[in-house]
Amino acid sequence: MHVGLEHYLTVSFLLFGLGLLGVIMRRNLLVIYMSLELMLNAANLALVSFSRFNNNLNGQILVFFIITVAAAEVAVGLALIVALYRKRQSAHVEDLTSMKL
Amino acid sequence: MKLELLPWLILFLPLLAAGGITLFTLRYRTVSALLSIGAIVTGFVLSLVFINANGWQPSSAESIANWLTIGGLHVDFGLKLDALSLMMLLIVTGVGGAIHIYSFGYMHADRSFSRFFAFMSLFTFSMLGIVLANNFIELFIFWELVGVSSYLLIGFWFEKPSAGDAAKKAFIVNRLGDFGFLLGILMVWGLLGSLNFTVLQNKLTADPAVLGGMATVAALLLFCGAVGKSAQFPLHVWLPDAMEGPTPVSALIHAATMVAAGVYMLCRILFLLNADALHVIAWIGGFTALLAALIAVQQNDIKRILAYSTLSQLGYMVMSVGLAGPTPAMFHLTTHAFFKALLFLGAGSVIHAMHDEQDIWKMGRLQKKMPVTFWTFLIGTLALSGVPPFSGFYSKDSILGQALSQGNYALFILGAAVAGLTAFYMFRLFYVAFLGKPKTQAAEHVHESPAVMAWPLRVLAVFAVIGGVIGVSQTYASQFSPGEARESFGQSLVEPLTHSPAGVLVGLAFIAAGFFAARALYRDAASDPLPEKLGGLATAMKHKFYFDELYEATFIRAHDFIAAVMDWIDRWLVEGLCIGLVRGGTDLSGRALRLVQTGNLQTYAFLFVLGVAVVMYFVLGK
Amino acid sequence: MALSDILPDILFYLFAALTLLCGVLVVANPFSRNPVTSAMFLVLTIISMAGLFVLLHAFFLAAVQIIVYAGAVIVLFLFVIMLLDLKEEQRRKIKLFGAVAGLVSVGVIMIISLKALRAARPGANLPAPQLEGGTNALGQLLFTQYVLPFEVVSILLLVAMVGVILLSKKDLK
Amino acid sequence: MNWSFIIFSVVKIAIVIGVVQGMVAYAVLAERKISAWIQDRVGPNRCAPPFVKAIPGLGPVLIRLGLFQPLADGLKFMLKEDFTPAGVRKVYFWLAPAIAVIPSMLVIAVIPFGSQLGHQQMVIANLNVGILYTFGIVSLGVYGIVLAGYAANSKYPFLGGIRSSAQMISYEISMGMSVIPVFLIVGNLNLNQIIGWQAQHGWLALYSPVSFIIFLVAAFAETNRLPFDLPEAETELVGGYHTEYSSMKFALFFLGEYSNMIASAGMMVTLFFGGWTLPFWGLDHPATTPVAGIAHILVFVVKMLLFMVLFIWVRWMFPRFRYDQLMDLGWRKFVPLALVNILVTAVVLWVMS
Repeated sequence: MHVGLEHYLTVSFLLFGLGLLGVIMRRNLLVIYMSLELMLNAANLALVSFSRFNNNLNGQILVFFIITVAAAEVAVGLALIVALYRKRQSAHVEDLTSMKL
Repeated sequence: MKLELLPWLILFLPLLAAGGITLFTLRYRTVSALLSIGAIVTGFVLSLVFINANGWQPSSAESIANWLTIGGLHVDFGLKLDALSLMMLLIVTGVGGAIHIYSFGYMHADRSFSRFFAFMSLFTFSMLGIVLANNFIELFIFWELVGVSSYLLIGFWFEKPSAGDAAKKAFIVNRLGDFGFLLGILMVWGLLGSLNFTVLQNKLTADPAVLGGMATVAALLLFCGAVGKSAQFPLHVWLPDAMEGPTPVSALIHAATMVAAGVYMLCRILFLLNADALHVIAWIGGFTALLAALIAVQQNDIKRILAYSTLSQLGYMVMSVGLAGPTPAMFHLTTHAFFKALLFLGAGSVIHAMHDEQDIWKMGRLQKKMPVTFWTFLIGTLALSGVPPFSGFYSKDSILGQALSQGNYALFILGAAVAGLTAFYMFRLFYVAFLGKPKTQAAEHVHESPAVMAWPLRVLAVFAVIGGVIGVSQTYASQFSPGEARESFGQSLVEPLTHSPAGVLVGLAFIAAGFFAARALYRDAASDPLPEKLGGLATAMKHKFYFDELYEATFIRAHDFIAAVMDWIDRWLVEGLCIGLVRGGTDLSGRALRLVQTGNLQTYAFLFVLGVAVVMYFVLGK
Repeated sequence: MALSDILPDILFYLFAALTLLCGVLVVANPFSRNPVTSAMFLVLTIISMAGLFVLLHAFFLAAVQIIVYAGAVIVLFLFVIMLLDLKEEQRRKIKLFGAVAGLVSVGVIMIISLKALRAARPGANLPAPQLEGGTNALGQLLFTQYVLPFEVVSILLLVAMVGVILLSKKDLK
Repeated sequence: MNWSFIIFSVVKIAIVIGVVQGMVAYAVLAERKISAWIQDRVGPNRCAPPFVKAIPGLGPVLIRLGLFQPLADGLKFMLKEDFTPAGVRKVYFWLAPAIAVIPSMLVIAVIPFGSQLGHQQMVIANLNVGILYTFGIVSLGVYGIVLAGYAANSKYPFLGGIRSSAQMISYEISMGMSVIPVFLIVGNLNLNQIIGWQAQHGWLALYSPVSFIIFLVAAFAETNRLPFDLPEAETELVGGYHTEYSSMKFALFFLGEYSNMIASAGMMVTLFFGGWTLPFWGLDHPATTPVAGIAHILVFVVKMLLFMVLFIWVRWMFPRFRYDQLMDLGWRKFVPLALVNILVTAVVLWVMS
């Protein structure tokens, strides 16, 4: 059987699941961030494969925008983490519970 | 030129002044005072300009702006402009203006000078609102505003416990009357479907029986408001206590304007009052007049004597309204405003000179030291006593004439007797305080008050003399009984004699009796000889017939008991059972839900994902 | 000639396996908790994803993927990791609750989506793909139909830049 | 796509890597010789394997030229003790040199080093997005340095690594933007097409000199060569990110640096100086005979060697920049300049079309 849309989508889903697992399981903020990137990439892969198999470039345009926004998001997020680290001396989710009552 | 904007300007200028003083100029005493005085004097001038341009019955009688509409209830914010309101406008701004100017001198040493003028302006605004209101809702709102500002002014020296108590008493007693008033308003609205005076009047003119059986009840409920505001029996107790406020306040609120609101309101809604109601009103007025006059005889505080005389005169006015005579009532109201303001300001001048001494038995022989005060106070006394040709003579006589013409001889005799008592207590006051020997050191070293206080006295004195013959009565008559021929000056000078000579003669006889009795008893008295002669009656008079004590023992006790029961119900049944259960439930569930908020990002992510999974299951997975 | 037929499939399985393996090593590396390791495996994931993009004929995106993600984003990650010196953190263990919660949620989501995929059978009746995501085609689309989003994204980048500079200053003035 | 394609590709890759390695070795020699010449010294002149001296006439000349020095250097690197300091992060310490070398090798894959020989295109991968591939690979080069700095677990290498990677990322931007006018003019990203366009219209360095200058300077920065060798400023950071390395691992960094030089020289030749073409002797169109094919390869190599000499010459002629000056130049001078260049080029093209 030839490789088709389903195969790519399966890979995308699995990658998404891995990212999700990292977000929920890992406790280092930076690793959580990387896991988020994984999830974004999984979405990118799904979009590109849709684009390819539907003969429509709009999906790729969307991926282009996602990559751009992801870059901006990472820059801001990392700056926040650094600022947070300066204040708390920790980059660990379980130390960031000051919103708790 | 119609100058339609002028009434609005007159109404809102004092509010602007009050707001401006409160917001910006509290620190600048003189500026504040000038703002306030400027607002009211400008209002007076503008009123004159408006009347000059449009006459007493402006063609555009009402100017209206829609205020709010709730279902079938349309409330306008409108101004009613006719002879009644325009004349009141002049009185409020004119007499009020004189009092404002006088206050500039009287209050000069006070720490809260600016605050005083802010309150005065607010009060003026409220009073003008009552005068100009063209519907019940508007009237009621300004009515309450008057209550609030009178509370503020009576309690102006709030650091004195007695002033605070007096303010609260005035406010609460007024609330009792207002409760009835509001019920009356609602009843009128429920029965007639409108609150606009003009509309109501047209409806009643078209069909006098439209109110049906409720007419008397509605009228009496509305009268309740007047009872409270104009301090009629049985709600008269607040007015004498309200003398705790500064003297200009007494002059402004309790002589010239606020208490007049009740009478004014009765005249405004005269068309709603039927014969039964009028009967009740007349007798309550007459009884109040007699009661207050009796109490005044045995008071020693100069301001309290004047306060009870005010009560008595208000009783007169209400009685006149009850005798279907709005014109005499308003006439007396106007002249009374002149001479009572004059008397209060004179009293204030004396008190000021005596360094806040108010007991008349500590004064004496003031005519040399304070000539302006002496002579103007004398004029005020003569006018109040109804000595011809002073203004009080004409107005009081027109009321007695009204009683005669209605054939109500009982009330006529009562009125005449009260007139005699009035002359008695006023000359008692005059003899003791101004003549005779100085009774204390302080009385020997008094000085005349400054010009800023003396000039309002002079101006008011002039009006107290000529107030009866300058056409005030005719102006009111043009409103209430149109078609009567206008009289010339000469005619109006001798009008009482031509109109009801019997009344004049009887009235003058009583007044003369009162005067001579006072002269005989108090000419050189060092202490009051009356208690020995009257015994128990005098003690009762001195204690105001024990009304306060009576209320204390009955109403306040009963109120305390009801309050205690309600408190128990509120605390244990409402609060404890109903609210407690709800609150406890909320609290408990809140505490339970709080456990969900762990503050841990990943718990949230986990729950979030589970939620997404549920949604996805319903969208995709089925 | 058989080679050119099956080569794309072989490459797909290769890259897919590499992507997933490296993805696993990013989030759950059994040998190391070190974030630098995660970052390096993320680079590998990205690169193999770029390979998948090439297989999908999205050449431009493959290049952009490498330039932006591998060349900039993850270098930034490395910088931050190194600057923060996370020695202490890397020793902390994963909590049991975290592991269970993660596995449960991922399992649920995966089951549902794979089931949905199975049910939908996409691509069964799609036409044969002919599209190439070259620079020309993407550029045409980007500067005509999507020119407004493009400009908006550029403004977003500018805003992000300003925000990051402000955030990373030691003391704001 | 068939088996012959794969076989030929493997052969091409092997040859190119071999040639590049050799060029690296002799680039080092050239560097030493040229520096000696500039400093009025002799340079390596006595390295002699056994029996070479015995070759009559030619032998002493070869020895004086130092042609065997690279061999000796290589031997030395391999035989030296491979010292691993205590406290390094072992995995990355081993990985970093390899990662440093690989990208520079990969870049060469898309550079057309000749027209064709027989039916074989003289390029390993003829990609439509060739230049994007190049930038992607170049951007990976930074990992070797970052990891080297991190792995050493020591202050100086760490600071050197951070500095170097920041520098490389910064200059990547101006480098990438500097070549955009070239694509605007040519209208294609394929490097072969670019060369073809230049064969017809003339070298792009003449059309877009600003692009060339920016690219040249950025290439110096990308390869961490003087005057931009801040990461290894001896006075401040001792040896930069490779302070703790020795023996073959150090040699790999060295290899990476010179491979990078070769790759950038190749890119510059391809983008701005017509690649394997020459405007004379009919060398401006793809070869039809093996002789012409070999001539094209030679033309390319000669052009590249000229750039190598330029690299070396600049190294010994210019002083080092200060770090803030370096960043200032990159961000505040070159980036705006490149932007203006793009704009001007676009406007000119628009007016002319």
